[in-house]
Amino acid sequence: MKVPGDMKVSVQLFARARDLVGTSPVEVELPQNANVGSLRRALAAQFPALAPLGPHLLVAVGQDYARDQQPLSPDQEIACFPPVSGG
Amino acid sequence: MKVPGDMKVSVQLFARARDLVGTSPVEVELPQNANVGSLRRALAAQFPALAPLGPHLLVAVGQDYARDQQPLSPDQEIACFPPVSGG
Amino acid sequence: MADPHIELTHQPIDYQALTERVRSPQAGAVLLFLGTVREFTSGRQTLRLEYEAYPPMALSKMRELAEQAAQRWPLTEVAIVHRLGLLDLGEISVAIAVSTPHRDQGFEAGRWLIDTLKEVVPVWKQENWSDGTQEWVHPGTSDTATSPPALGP
Amino acid sequence: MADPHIELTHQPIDYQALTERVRSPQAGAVLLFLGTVREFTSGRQTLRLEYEAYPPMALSKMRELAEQAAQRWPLTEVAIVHRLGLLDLGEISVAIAVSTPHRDQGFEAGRWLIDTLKEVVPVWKQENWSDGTQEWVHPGTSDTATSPPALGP
Repeated sequence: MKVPGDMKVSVQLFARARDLVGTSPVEVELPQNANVGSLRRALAAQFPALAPLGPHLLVAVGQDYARDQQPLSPDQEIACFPPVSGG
Repeated sequence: MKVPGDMKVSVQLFARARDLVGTSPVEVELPQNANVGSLRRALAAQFPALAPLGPHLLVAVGQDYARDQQPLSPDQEIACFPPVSGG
Repeated sequence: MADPHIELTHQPIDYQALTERVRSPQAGAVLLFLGTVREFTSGRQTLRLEYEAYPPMALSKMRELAEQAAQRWPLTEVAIVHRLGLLDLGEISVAIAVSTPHRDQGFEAGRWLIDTLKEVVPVWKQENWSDGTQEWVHPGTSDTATSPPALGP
Repeated sequence: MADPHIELTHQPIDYQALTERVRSPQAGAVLLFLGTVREFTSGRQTLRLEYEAYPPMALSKMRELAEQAAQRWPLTEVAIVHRLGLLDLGEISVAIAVSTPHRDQGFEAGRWLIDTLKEVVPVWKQENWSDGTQEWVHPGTSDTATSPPALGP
């Protein structure tokens, strides 16, 4: 059920997260006052293929790492990816 | 007094040790059965200019560091120099 | 410290140019670290590595690392470059160059920079194993092989 | 490990050639350390440094260090070059390059090599200070200024 005030965010996926989902970015519907934790739950529900990475996925908001408590707004740059392995 | 069996060794000097003495190599007369310790004493006696470096001078025999107890023979390559400062 | 040089590139890393950037008469030591593509890992043979980044965040984090290092150690200059795309064996994936007045500072800063880069900069590598499989390297996750070898019947 | 590359030279050190010597698909890390001529030491200004060696023993000790390092760490390759003669500010006096399977080994071996080189390799430097004095650097000895500035009456 679409509630007034719900928001849609675009989430960039990288590395194995993108490969499991098959595309990037993806759009995710979130309730009003959603935070990073809500985004995690919404991603898991909408893309069951992400299950193997579930607890390991990292979320970045505004190009910086974000904790689950951080609130989200639709205009932010959001990305979700597995643990990094550069170097 | 020259004793039969005395030996003469050539000692290469480096860095401030050579500058204090003014030349390199130098020849030093040593008693038979001399060791590195005898060489140190002979150098100090023959070249008082080395005094400022006296206790710090290092002796190398056969291109390796030598302790005072190491015996000397006239055919060895001998060098004497202050603490190193390369790098 | 002048502005740190921070770069992501798909071209081979010119580590000499990078080193020249950090050399300075104010420094007594230059430390250059290169990460290179190693053939064997725990007995498995790598053919190639492919590196992918989240570029704006990777650049931002690399710059943040350079600035944090400059707060912890008296860096004269610092430069960090990460390569992206397909890399052959022996190629350079990352180069970190720092100059410092004294060598202990350079060794400590260089070590901290590469260790921390590997923890926080959003870059990922995919193994291309000699058995034909590809596998994202995601530390802490379970077996991540994504393309098992096609075996005959 | 192949035969280590050990060299004393009066020419500028080509650290890129040195680094290429140690790069290898068997290595995941390359560590290059450069010692460079720093302008200021405890507030005193250097114009130039002059390096002198006892060449055969210096080469022998450098080789010994490379071999000892290869016993302590799994070095893939190692190369050590020391410059001799008069060096201007910013020039490279010593370059040490090591390649290793993993980076911690490279940092540890590189650090040990330069620390130990400075303790045991018979090379000496003479400061040419901006006040016109020259001074051999002989750690542990007392003030070693050899050419005090000529002062007017």
